[in-house]
This record gives sequence, C-alpha cells and structure tokens, in this order.
Amino acid sequence: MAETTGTAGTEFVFSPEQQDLRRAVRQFCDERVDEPTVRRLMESDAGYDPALWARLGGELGVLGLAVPEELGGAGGGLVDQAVVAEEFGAALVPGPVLGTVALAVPALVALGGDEVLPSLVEGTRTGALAVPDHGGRFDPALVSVTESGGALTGEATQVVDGAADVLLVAARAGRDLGFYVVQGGERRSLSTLDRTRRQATVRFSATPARLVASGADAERAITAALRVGGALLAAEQVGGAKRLLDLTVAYAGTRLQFGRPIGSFQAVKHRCADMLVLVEHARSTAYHAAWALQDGTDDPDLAVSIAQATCSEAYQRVAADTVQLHGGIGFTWEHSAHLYLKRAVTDAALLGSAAAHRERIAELVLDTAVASGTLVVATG
Amino acid sequence: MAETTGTAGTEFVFSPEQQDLRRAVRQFCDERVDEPTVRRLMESDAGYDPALWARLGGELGVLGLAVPEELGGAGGGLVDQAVVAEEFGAALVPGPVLGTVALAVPALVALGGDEVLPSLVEGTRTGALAVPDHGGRFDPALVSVTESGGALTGEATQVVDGAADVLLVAARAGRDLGFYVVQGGERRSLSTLDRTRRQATVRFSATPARLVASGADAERAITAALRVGGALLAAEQVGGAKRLLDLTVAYAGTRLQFGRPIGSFQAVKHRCADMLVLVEHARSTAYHAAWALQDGTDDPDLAVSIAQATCSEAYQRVAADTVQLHGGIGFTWEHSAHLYLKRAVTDAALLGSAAAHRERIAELVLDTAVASGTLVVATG
Amino acid sequence: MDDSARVEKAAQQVVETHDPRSVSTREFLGACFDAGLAWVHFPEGLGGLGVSRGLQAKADAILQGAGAPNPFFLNPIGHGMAAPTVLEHGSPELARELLRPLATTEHIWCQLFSEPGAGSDLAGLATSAVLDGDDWVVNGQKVWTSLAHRARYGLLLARSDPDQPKHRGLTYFVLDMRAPGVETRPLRQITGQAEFNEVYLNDARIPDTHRLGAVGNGWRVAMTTLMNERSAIGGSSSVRGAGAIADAVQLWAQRPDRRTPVLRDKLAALWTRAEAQRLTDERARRSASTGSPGPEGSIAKLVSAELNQDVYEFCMELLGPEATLYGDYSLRDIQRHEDYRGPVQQRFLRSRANTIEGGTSEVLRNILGERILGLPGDLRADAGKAWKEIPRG
Amino acid sequence: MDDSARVEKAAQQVVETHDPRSVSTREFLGACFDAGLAWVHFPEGLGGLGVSRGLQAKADAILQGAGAPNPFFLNPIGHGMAAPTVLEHGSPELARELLRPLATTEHIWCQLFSEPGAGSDLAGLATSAVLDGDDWVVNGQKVWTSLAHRARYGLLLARSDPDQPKHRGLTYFVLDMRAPGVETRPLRQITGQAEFNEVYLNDARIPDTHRLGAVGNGWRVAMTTLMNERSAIGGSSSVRGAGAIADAVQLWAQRPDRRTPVLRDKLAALWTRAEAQRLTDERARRSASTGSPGPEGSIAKLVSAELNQDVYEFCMELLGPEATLYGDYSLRDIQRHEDYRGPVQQRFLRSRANTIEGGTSEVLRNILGERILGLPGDLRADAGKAWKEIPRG
Repeated sequence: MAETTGTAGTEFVFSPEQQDLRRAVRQFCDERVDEPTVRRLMESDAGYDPALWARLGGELGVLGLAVPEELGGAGGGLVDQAVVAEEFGAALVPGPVLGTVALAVPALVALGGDEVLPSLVEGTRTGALAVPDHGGRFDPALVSVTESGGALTGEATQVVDGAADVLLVAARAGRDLGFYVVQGGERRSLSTLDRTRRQATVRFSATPARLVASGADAERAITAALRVGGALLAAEQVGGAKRLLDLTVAYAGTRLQFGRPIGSFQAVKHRCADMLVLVEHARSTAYHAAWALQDGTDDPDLAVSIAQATCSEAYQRVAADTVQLHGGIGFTWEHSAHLYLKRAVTDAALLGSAAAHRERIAELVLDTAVASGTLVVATG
Repeated sequence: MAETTGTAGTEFVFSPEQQDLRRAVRQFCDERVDEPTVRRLMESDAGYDPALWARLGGELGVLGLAVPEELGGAGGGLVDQAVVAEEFGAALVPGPVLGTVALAVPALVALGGDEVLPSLVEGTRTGALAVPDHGGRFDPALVSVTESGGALTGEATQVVDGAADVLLVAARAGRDLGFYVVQGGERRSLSTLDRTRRQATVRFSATPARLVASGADAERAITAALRVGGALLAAEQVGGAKRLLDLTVAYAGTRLQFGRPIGSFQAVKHRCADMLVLVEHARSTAYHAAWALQDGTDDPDLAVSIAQATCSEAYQRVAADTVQLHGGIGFTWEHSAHLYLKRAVTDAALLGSAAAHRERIAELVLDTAVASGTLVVATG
Repeated sequence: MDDSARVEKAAQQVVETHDPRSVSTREFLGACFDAGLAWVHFPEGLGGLGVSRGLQAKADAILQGAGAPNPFFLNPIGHGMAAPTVLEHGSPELARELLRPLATTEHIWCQLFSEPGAGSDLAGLATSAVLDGDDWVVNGQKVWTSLAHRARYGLLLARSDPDQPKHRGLTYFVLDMRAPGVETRPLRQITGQAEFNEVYLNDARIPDTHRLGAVGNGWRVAMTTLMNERSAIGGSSSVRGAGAIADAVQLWAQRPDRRTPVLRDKLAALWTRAEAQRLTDERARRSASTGSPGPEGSIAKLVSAELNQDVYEFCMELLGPEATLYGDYSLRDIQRHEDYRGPVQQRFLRSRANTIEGGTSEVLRNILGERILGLPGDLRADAGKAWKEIPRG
Repeated sequence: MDDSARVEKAAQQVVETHDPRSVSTREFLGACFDAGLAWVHFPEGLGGLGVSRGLQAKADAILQGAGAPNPFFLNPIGHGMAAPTVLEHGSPELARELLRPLATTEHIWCQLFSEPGAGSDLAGLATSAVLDGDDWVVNGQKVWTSLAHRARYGLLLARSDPDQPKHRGLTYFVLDMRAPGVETRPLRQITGQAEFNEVYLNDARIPDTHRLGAVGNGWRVAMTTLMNERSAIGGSSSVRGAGAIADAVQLWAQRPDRRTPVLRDKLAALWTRAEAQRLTDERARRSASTGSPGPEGSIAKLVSAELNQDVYEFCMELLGPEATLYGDYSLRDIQRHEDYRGPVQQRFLRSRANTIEGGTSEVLRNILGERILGLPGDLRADAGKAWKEIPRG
C-alpha cells in the first residue's frame, strides 16, 4: 500500500484523479443506487443486487483500488478506496462493502494475494471475515472454531456480510492459529437493525477449509485487515454524516414555521453548526487514518483508533440531530433519516466502539506519558 | 434530629416558620453582608468578621438550628438549618459556615453534646473538623495524627476553616481511633481559590487534646457530621446557583446587543433554561437530603450522595454559564460572577466530588440490582 | 362528612357493588362515573363529586387496590385531555352526552391538532372549517394522531377565519371519526410500527352543536387541552428508579460481561438525573397541592424526554455489537400493551421521538425561558399578520 | 531562480549576515524586513518579496532554525493584524512610515475595537470621531485592549456618522497611544491579573493622514483585521498533543494517585478531540495552500476555546481538593512570558474567557451556520435603522 495514485500527494490534498474517482462513484450512485433502489434491496432476501455489485467491481472497478496490480487490483492507495467508501456511505450502497471491500480484500492483500482475490475485486464473488475481535482488535483467545483434518467445526456469531461466497475464518488447529478460506458452512441470516448491512451467524460442521496462513502470519494479516477495515469504516461514517448534514441544512433553510425558515432560529442554526464541527472532525481523522496507513506516516493503530473514536460518535450524534431537526417527519419510515441513523448505530458498534478505541488511545498516549515536572499546581 | 419546627411537615413544603426564617436571614444578609462587605472581608487576614459572626449566632440565632434545646440549640430540624445554609450560600457569607455550622456542630450533636457546643452555636467561638475524608466519607485508614499521653502529634492538611478556635480532630491512639477537642496546634493558613472560604494546614506537636469519643462512637459521630455537612453544603450550592440564575436572567433581559435584549436570542434563552433545570434539580435533591436526614425517610448515605452529585455539578455549570452569558464583564474582578465560580469549584471539591458520590450511588443502587429478566434484547 | 370521607365512602361502595375482577371494564367504569369517581373535581352527575382534585388519588388508590383498570391507560386522550376540555368549553348537554361513554371507554378519543405544515408552530395550522347552514365543512390533513383508527371522537382544531392573525382565526370542534369524509391511514415510524396515523378530512361535516367554545376562540380551548396534557405528563406516578432508567439498571444487572467502570459512572449519572427529576416532580406536586405552583412542573417533559434518549443510548452502548440486531420491522398495529415498547433496540428507536412529540425540546426551552424565567420572546416574523399572509412551507 | 529559491536564499543571507544569537532582536528583525522576509507576500520595500504567502513557512523555518525570535509573539497585533490592514487600506506613505518599526517591534500595536456597550455587536460601537480641520477628535471608551499600556499605536474603529445604519457610519484610524487624551487603565480579571486594559479617549486627536480606508468604510477595513486575526488563530503551529491538552496529559503523568478509569476515558476523549481539531487545522492549511480554502479554518476558534475550558475543568477534577487552592491574587502586570499562564488553577480561571474573547461561541456558531452552511440570518431588530435610533444598553 505504499504506492499512491497520481501525485505522491500531500496528506489531505486529493489528486485530480481522486477527484475524478469521487465524481464517477457519486454519479453512479445517484443513477443506480438511489434511495428507492436502496429501499427495494433492503427489503429483499439477499439485501443487495449481485448484478449491481458486479458492475461496481467490473465496469467501475472500485472494489479493489488499493490492491496491487499484480494481485488483480487497481494498484492505487488506500486513500482512493476511502474516497469510494465515503461515497458508498453517503448513498448507503447495499451489499458486502464492509465484509468484502473493507475486510476480506485487505486480508488477502496482506497475505500477498490468493486465488479468490481477483473474483472479490471484480465483484463476481463476495467475501467476509469470520474473525472474532475485541473492541476492533484481533484477540486469538476469542477464536472458538477449530480445525481438524482440513475441515472446520464451530460457530462464528454476527459475521458482517456472513452470507458471502467466501469466508476468511480464524480457527484453532491444535494450539496453533490458522487462517482459512471456506466456501461452505451453514449461514443463518440475522435480522439487523440496519437492513442495508446484513449479518449472519455461521456454523461449521466438519466444513472443508483451505489454509492460507498460520501463526504470526495469520495474525498479521488479520490485524492488517482490521486496521484497514477501521479506516474505511471511518470514511463510510464521514460519507453518511456529511449527507445528513446537507439534508438537514437544506431542510432548515426551507422549512417554514412561525413565518420564517427554522434555520433562522439559533436553536436550529447552532445545532447545525455543531453538526458541521462533528463532520469536519470526522473527515480529518478518517482521511488521516487512510493516508497514514497508505504512506506509513503515523502509528497505524493510533491513527485508526483516533478515526474510529471520532467518527463513531460524530455519525451517531449527527444522525440523532438529523431526526430531531426534521421534527416529526424525521421519525417516519418514509424519510431517509432513519436509514442513516441505523447505519450510524451499527457502524459505531462494529470493529470497536468509540469507548474501546479511546481505551486504545489511552494505552498509546497516556500510558507512555512521562511527567516532565514543569506544570505547576498552586498549593496555597 | 427527629424533631421539626412547627408543622410536622410534608417533604418540600416549608412551614410558615421556615418561610419567616428565610426572610429574616435574607434581610440580615442584604443589610449586613452585602457584596462590598464580602469583598472587604475576603481581603482581610481572618477572612471574616467575628462580631458579625457572633450576631448570626446570638441576635439571629441561626448557627445551631438543628441542635436540641438541652444542648444549647434551637431545637429545630435540619431543614431549618438548610434554609439558612441556602441563604448564606446566596450571599457568600464569609466565615466558618462549613467548618463550624455544617461539620463541627453536627459532630458534637452526634456525640450528645459537649462543653464547647454552646459557644459554637452562639458564635462566640468557631470550630472546624480536622478529619480526613475519602470522597466525602470518613476513612479511618487515612488518619495520620497520633495521640500519646493526652497530646496530639502530626499534620492535618487543608482543614476547612482550620484557623478556628476549636478543632475536632481524629487521631490514632495506639490501634484505637479517638476523637478529640483541641484548641492549640500551629495553623498555617492557605491561599484559597475562594477567598471567602478559608483553609489551613494544622500541625500538632504534642498539642494537648481532650478525648470526646473513641472507636465506633467516634466513627459514628464523624460519619454523622460528614452526612449533615454534605446536606448543608448542597443547600449552600443551591443558594449560590439560584442567585447566579437570577443575576443572569436579569442581565439577559436588559443587556442590549443588535438593538434587542440578549435574552431574546435562543442561544442565551435556552442556556438560561438549562440553568433553570440545573437549579431546580439541585434544590430538589438538596432539600430531599435535609428532609431525609431530619425525618429518617430515606437511606441517609444515598440521599446525601444524590444531593452532592447533583448540586456540585449544577453549581459549577451554572457559575461557568453565568460568566459566559455576561460576556467580558463577567470575566472582570469587579463583577460578582467569579466570587461564585470560585465557591462553586471549591464546594464541588470538598466533602467528595460528584464522581465520588456517583460511585457511592452505584454501590448502593447498581451493585444491589438484580436481573429480573423481563427486559428483552432483540437477537436478530 | 368531609370531602375526603365522601370520596372514600363512594369508592368503597363501588368496589363492593361492582367487583372489578368480575364485572366488565365498561360496567365497572360506568359505576365509577355514576358514583362521581371518574374525575372527583368534576360536577356531580358529570362523573365527579365537586371536590378537590387532590382527592382523586384517594379514590384511585381504593379502586385500583381492588383491581380496577386505570382508565387513563385505556383512553388516555379521552380521559386526560378531552374530558376537562369538554367540561370547560362544551355546553352542559354536550358534556352529558359525551362524558359517560368516554369514561367507560366505550368511546375512545383522539386529538387532531398537528399538521404536516404545523408542528412546533401549531397555531399556524391550515385545516379549514367553513360554516354551511348548521354544519361546519372541514378540509385538511392532520398527522401524529394516536388512536385515530380506534377513536370514535377527535378533538379538532381548525381555521375558521384565515383573515385573522393566526391565533385568532381558530375554532375547536368535536369530530365524529366515523363521519363521511374522515379517512385514517396508519403512519409507519422508524421502529417499523404504526403508533400514529394521518387523518385526511375531505368535506367532513360537523354539526355546530359539536363546537367547543366560541367561533375564533379555538386557541384558548386548545390551551385547556394542552395544559391538561402537560400536567398528565408531570403528574405521572413517582417511584424511585421507575421508568426508562429501570430498563438500563435491569440491563446492567443482566449483563455483567459488558460492564466497565466508565459505563458504571455513566449509569450512575443517568440514575441520579432520573432521581433528581423524580424529586422535582414530587416537589412540584407538593407545592401545587398547597396552592403555590412552582416552575417545577414544566420541566418534567423536557428532562424526561432527553433523559429517555440518553438512557437508551446508554443501553445500546452497553449491548455493544448486539445493539445492531433487531426483531421485526414488519408493519404492525400496536394492540397488546405488553408488546408496546418492545425489545431494547426498539425502545431506543422509539425514544428519538420523545424530544419531538408533545412539544419539541427547542419549544420547551423557549417556554422555560419566557414563561418561567420571564426572558423576552423571540423576534417574530408573523406578529399581527393575517394568517393567510404568513409564509408557510 | 523561482520564488521558493529566492526566499530560501534571502533567509540564508540574513542569518549569515545577522546571527540572531548575537545581534539585537530589533536589528535582526530590521534585517528580515529589509530582506523582504517579514511578510514574504508583501510588496518589495514594505517587508516582502511579492511572492506567495505559503512561502513564509520556508523563510520562518530557516530563520527560526537559526535561533530567530518569532515576531508574532513579540508584537502579535502589530505583526498579525495591523500590518496587513495598514498595507491594504493605508496610503503607501503611511505603510512606509509604520511597517518597519512595527516589524522590528520598536512599535508595539494594540487594537481598540470592543466597548462596554459593543461586545458581540461590535458594529454597534459608540466611540465618536468628529472631523475638526485636518484632525479627527475622538471620544469614547474601549475595553479588552491587550498591550495598550505598552503600545505605541492602536487600531481604532470609531463612529463618524451616527445617522447612518450601524455598519456604514464607521471609520478606521491609526491612533498614537501617546497622544493627549488617551488614558490607559489596567482591567483586573478573575485571575487577579490585568492582562487587558480599558482605554479612555477624551478629545484625543488623530491626523486625517492616519485614517485607513475611506470615511464611513471602517467596517470593511475592520474585516481585514478580523479575518487576519482568525487566520492567525487557525494558522498556529500544529504539533500533536501540544497546547492545553499537554497540560492535562502532564498532570495525569504527575498524579498517578488521582487516576481513575473514568478520568482516563475523559482524558482520552479530550486528547482525541484536540487531535481531531489539530488534523482539521492541518487540513485547512493544506487546502488553503492549494487555493481551495474550506470551512475548516473558522472552526478552530470555536473548538479550541471550548476544548481549553473542558481540559482545565478536567485538570481541576483530577486535582481534587488541591484545586481549591490558589497562588497569588495580587494585581500584577503580565510581563515575563514564562509566568503568563501560571499554575493550573490560574489556567482554569483564564480559560473561562476563551469562549468570549475574539468572538463568543454564540457568535461563532452563528457564523458557522450562516457563512459556511448558508443558513438564513437571525431576524434583526436593527436592520436598516440609523445607528442613533437603535436601542443600546
């Protein structure tokens, strides 16, 4: 992921290619993934449209932007993929964005590639990561699936996009950790709060599995995937929050009560200003994480935790405020607000809560702080 | 403290006598303890006016309202004393209100009286409690002063009103806890944030002391004093916060910017509304604590912790908002706001922080909560 | 016999002659009405005994102690808001006609105030009422109407004169929900349920005898309804730790695995705020009963709404990844009371409306600032203008 | 030679010929001015090289790398706000007269905008300026004037025409602070210190040549000053963990005995917010330097002010009972830079002004809402009125 698209690039400055990419994805979403489409897919069994997904991978080619060309990807950087994640988040693109694009693909890239990777990038197959995490970090102690004789047994709960064609599964082979590619397993789909982001519980009973890494290699790939996943999830959160801010500002500027636009009341205006600050902070931290992972310019764990701690809180707050500032209409099923509210709550709970990431930040920043002794406390 | 003034009294309903008491104290403070007086005393060495203090005890008779008549007091209830504490807090009456009225007197009452009690009630002598607390609760393990041969040695730090004539000191006599009346000791007065509430560090070097209780009796008296102190401190916080709310509302209603009163802007009006809620919550919890201690109608520790957790946060928030809503003028030495801000910060840190009291509430409420198992969590 | 003893005796007689555990709800509530125990402060013959409102608690304690249903839960708008409004503003004949079937829950009532274009600005509503002979002809759309699909009558506020300033052109009616031209459609909310309805009024006719208060005086009548709504909220029963906070404490007890010191402090803070508000409600009740109502009552709605949201946000945080699951979004009518609030995730979603329904928190802060603290009003764009000239949208 | 190389060469020449560690500050800064390095985007001969503003960072890195003082710290109002205002709105002669001694810190500058009656509503100010021959005669009172007691010049905004609407009757001047009729008094603040001053103007005279911009055009000139003030805040140096949050982290490190898990989470949240704002500042700078300034710059003031307060509230909570002590309230002038922020308790008190000075948080939220988000303005009571007819108080 050290390569970048176009200009080697100052952090936060999007290259013309990246700006084109954003425009192209936004236009595709406007035309092909408008809200009626999202609502139709959200009510469907699969929860997404495989043909549409294949177009995103094939025609548009935006499902593996940070995958090196020799592994079947676009050979770009993570920032490119973050731009796409933001636009997907703004449109609430249904489908295995988190499972495939943000987790499975990065895991396989970290492994140096795999035979299933090109199909995931092309969108002809979907993937998901069936790995237990503790506050967004991989914890081998939580792995309960076991391997024996090339087959897996056990259960993985609440796997995001767990109905995918290909599962990347952490399992225990004796005392060793193994990382496996699995196509089988019994998938029980769950009724999720956010019907545009599906989950399943996966049960393996002597399900055939192909080992792709073990021990430290497996752990490294999983950790890399969770980091990239956290950064891309943050970008998605930015996209959703920004869309809600735009929606709310437009409503506040046109909705009249007491003979004037409600946005002319400070109670409304100032809440919009606070939403703006949240969105701007979210954007800064999410793209910092993407740039830091791409260019190696910051501690990756710290950068991702800053982004996740900030974006999870920002998106949830902005979504709640969006309902509030729309009044009754914002509480109806017909209005867009709840679709984003449910996504915001879901994103905040996945890959580590804000509190879990703050704890990680505390470990990295506070536990290493040393008293330099110059700050004076008055003692009377 | 089971006796009450006048009507046996519904909680929160002040008797006519209590309403008269409030009016009398308020009038006295308006006439005798106006802000110029407070500022003059705050700059003085002693920090208060002994003659004025003696009038509060003698002429007005409001320093020992909850002290039984046979012990030299007014034979009223704690609610009476809380009414006075509220008015003292509103006026920022300088002097040993906390040390003498809220802590030393209740401690001596809990002991069943003492020869020094009448003089404290009359205001001819002052008292203070030199007892270490942990978050507002007595912790015998923190006692470091030791007794030997009827004399104390050691140091008590940050004793509120520690320059008082009479100190009530917790000390360790061998393995036993003792509670002593002391008149000596070297007092080093501290430069406090709030110059209307003094503190001193007290050093004992074989200082003669008179034992008034030991062991469980001592502990019981100290605990009772800290509880009463917490309730009266809460009432004082209500008084200060309410005065600030009045001050701010008056200013917001008359200060003009942009050709209109600033209180007509929602940013100002809504902050005042939030201040009102804080003050009302503070008042409810403070007087509930006073009534509960007086009538034994609630767990005394819980009632006091609810009051302290609520009032400490409310007073600080209201004081900060008062500075903000006054703009620049509220940041000047000449304006009243900072006097209250400093008192608010001080009160919040004394007798246990809001966080310490929340921890106590958690122990009393959450640690005893049992899952009754009817609340359903959707599992998808 | 003093009033208190009268109430006590009447209540005891009712439960002796009509055992609430064996007679039907309607029969029992009819007996209560006839005995003057529906609203003890109402006149005799109209469901009351003409005694102090404070004595209602005494009657309710005896009745409910014997197993009586709470009529407020069965017909909340009828019992809490319609009855006092009909009594105060309706003709004696109308009160006699409407109150008994209301009290027995034979007639459920609903309230037709809010409109898509009139939320916070209720007085800006557009539904028109035009007099045609002895009838009013009503056209417009109402929204957020709980119970409309089950209601026999609706409290309707409509505009009878668009040339007047907005507060002065309103008239108040009792609408027969079964009249031609009244169409009720369920309004699906973000929980998936349809707790509310939209009501479309197309040339619906109301006899002038079902008007409450004078023509053009509807706003004052509506104030009676709304003040009773607010006091119904502020006057709810007051048990420590009850309400939304009980859910959070219970979840805490159920999930030791999810506890952290930070969440513990957060929950203690929420519990303390709930308790501070409960004590404030209690204080308001006490001072009201002694004739000196304080500002405490109006605070309840604001605080409890925001507290509910914070409590369920806490619950979702406590749940962690499980918070992302949901039960059933299929559109359902809410019938069974026990099912009403649903699992935690549903309660979380439902709580988002708390700061909107019954007055937004923004409007409530204005009310606290202006009516309690006496701060000056907002500058008004619509002051003194004829309603029809005020921009809407 | 491209602009970047020009700047680099000029800076290297200055440090070679004027070692900042041996020559006086004034001499060194004079050399910088003469070499066009005071403000590289200013014209040649007036302290600049006429190159892009973005190149200033290159010059500063070389100069300060060699040990040069930061002129912004020595003369903040002069360097950051007066210089661009004088350049843009003053005559070439005036710029030539004033800029060099400003740049060398021979002349300290202050700003005379706020008045007791004109805080958030700056354009409502009342200080009058009346033309008398070639001089303006000025009367009024200014407040919150940092450095007034040490300043040689003040940026003065005064009302030259009370019959105009408030924004249109203002004129902008450079005031000689040593002129007769200019009296400066220290203004004691809640910390006990006097960081600011009041300035009384009694028939103080200003030559018309010291007017900046046209008569009646003062508001536009003031905008130049204020925009430079805001960009000075947004453009501060950006090191992770620096600023107020560093105090909190340091106190955390110093006081293991006072740590709790709840405070740990709180501090992590504050640190994260500070970092999010730092990154937002950084992003604003980056996008500004590529010619597409975003909304990020204007957020800095709002966030950093509220964050400072939260940070020092945290510090006080961490300190516990020690927070109730204070050092020294005796009135002192703030001279020594290292003493300026004092012990933690003093920093806490000082932070209360952060949300007032340089634009209250209320005004800033209006600015974010209206100028960045494009929301409609507040209804105005003073729109179009002659200043003298607008109620004040």
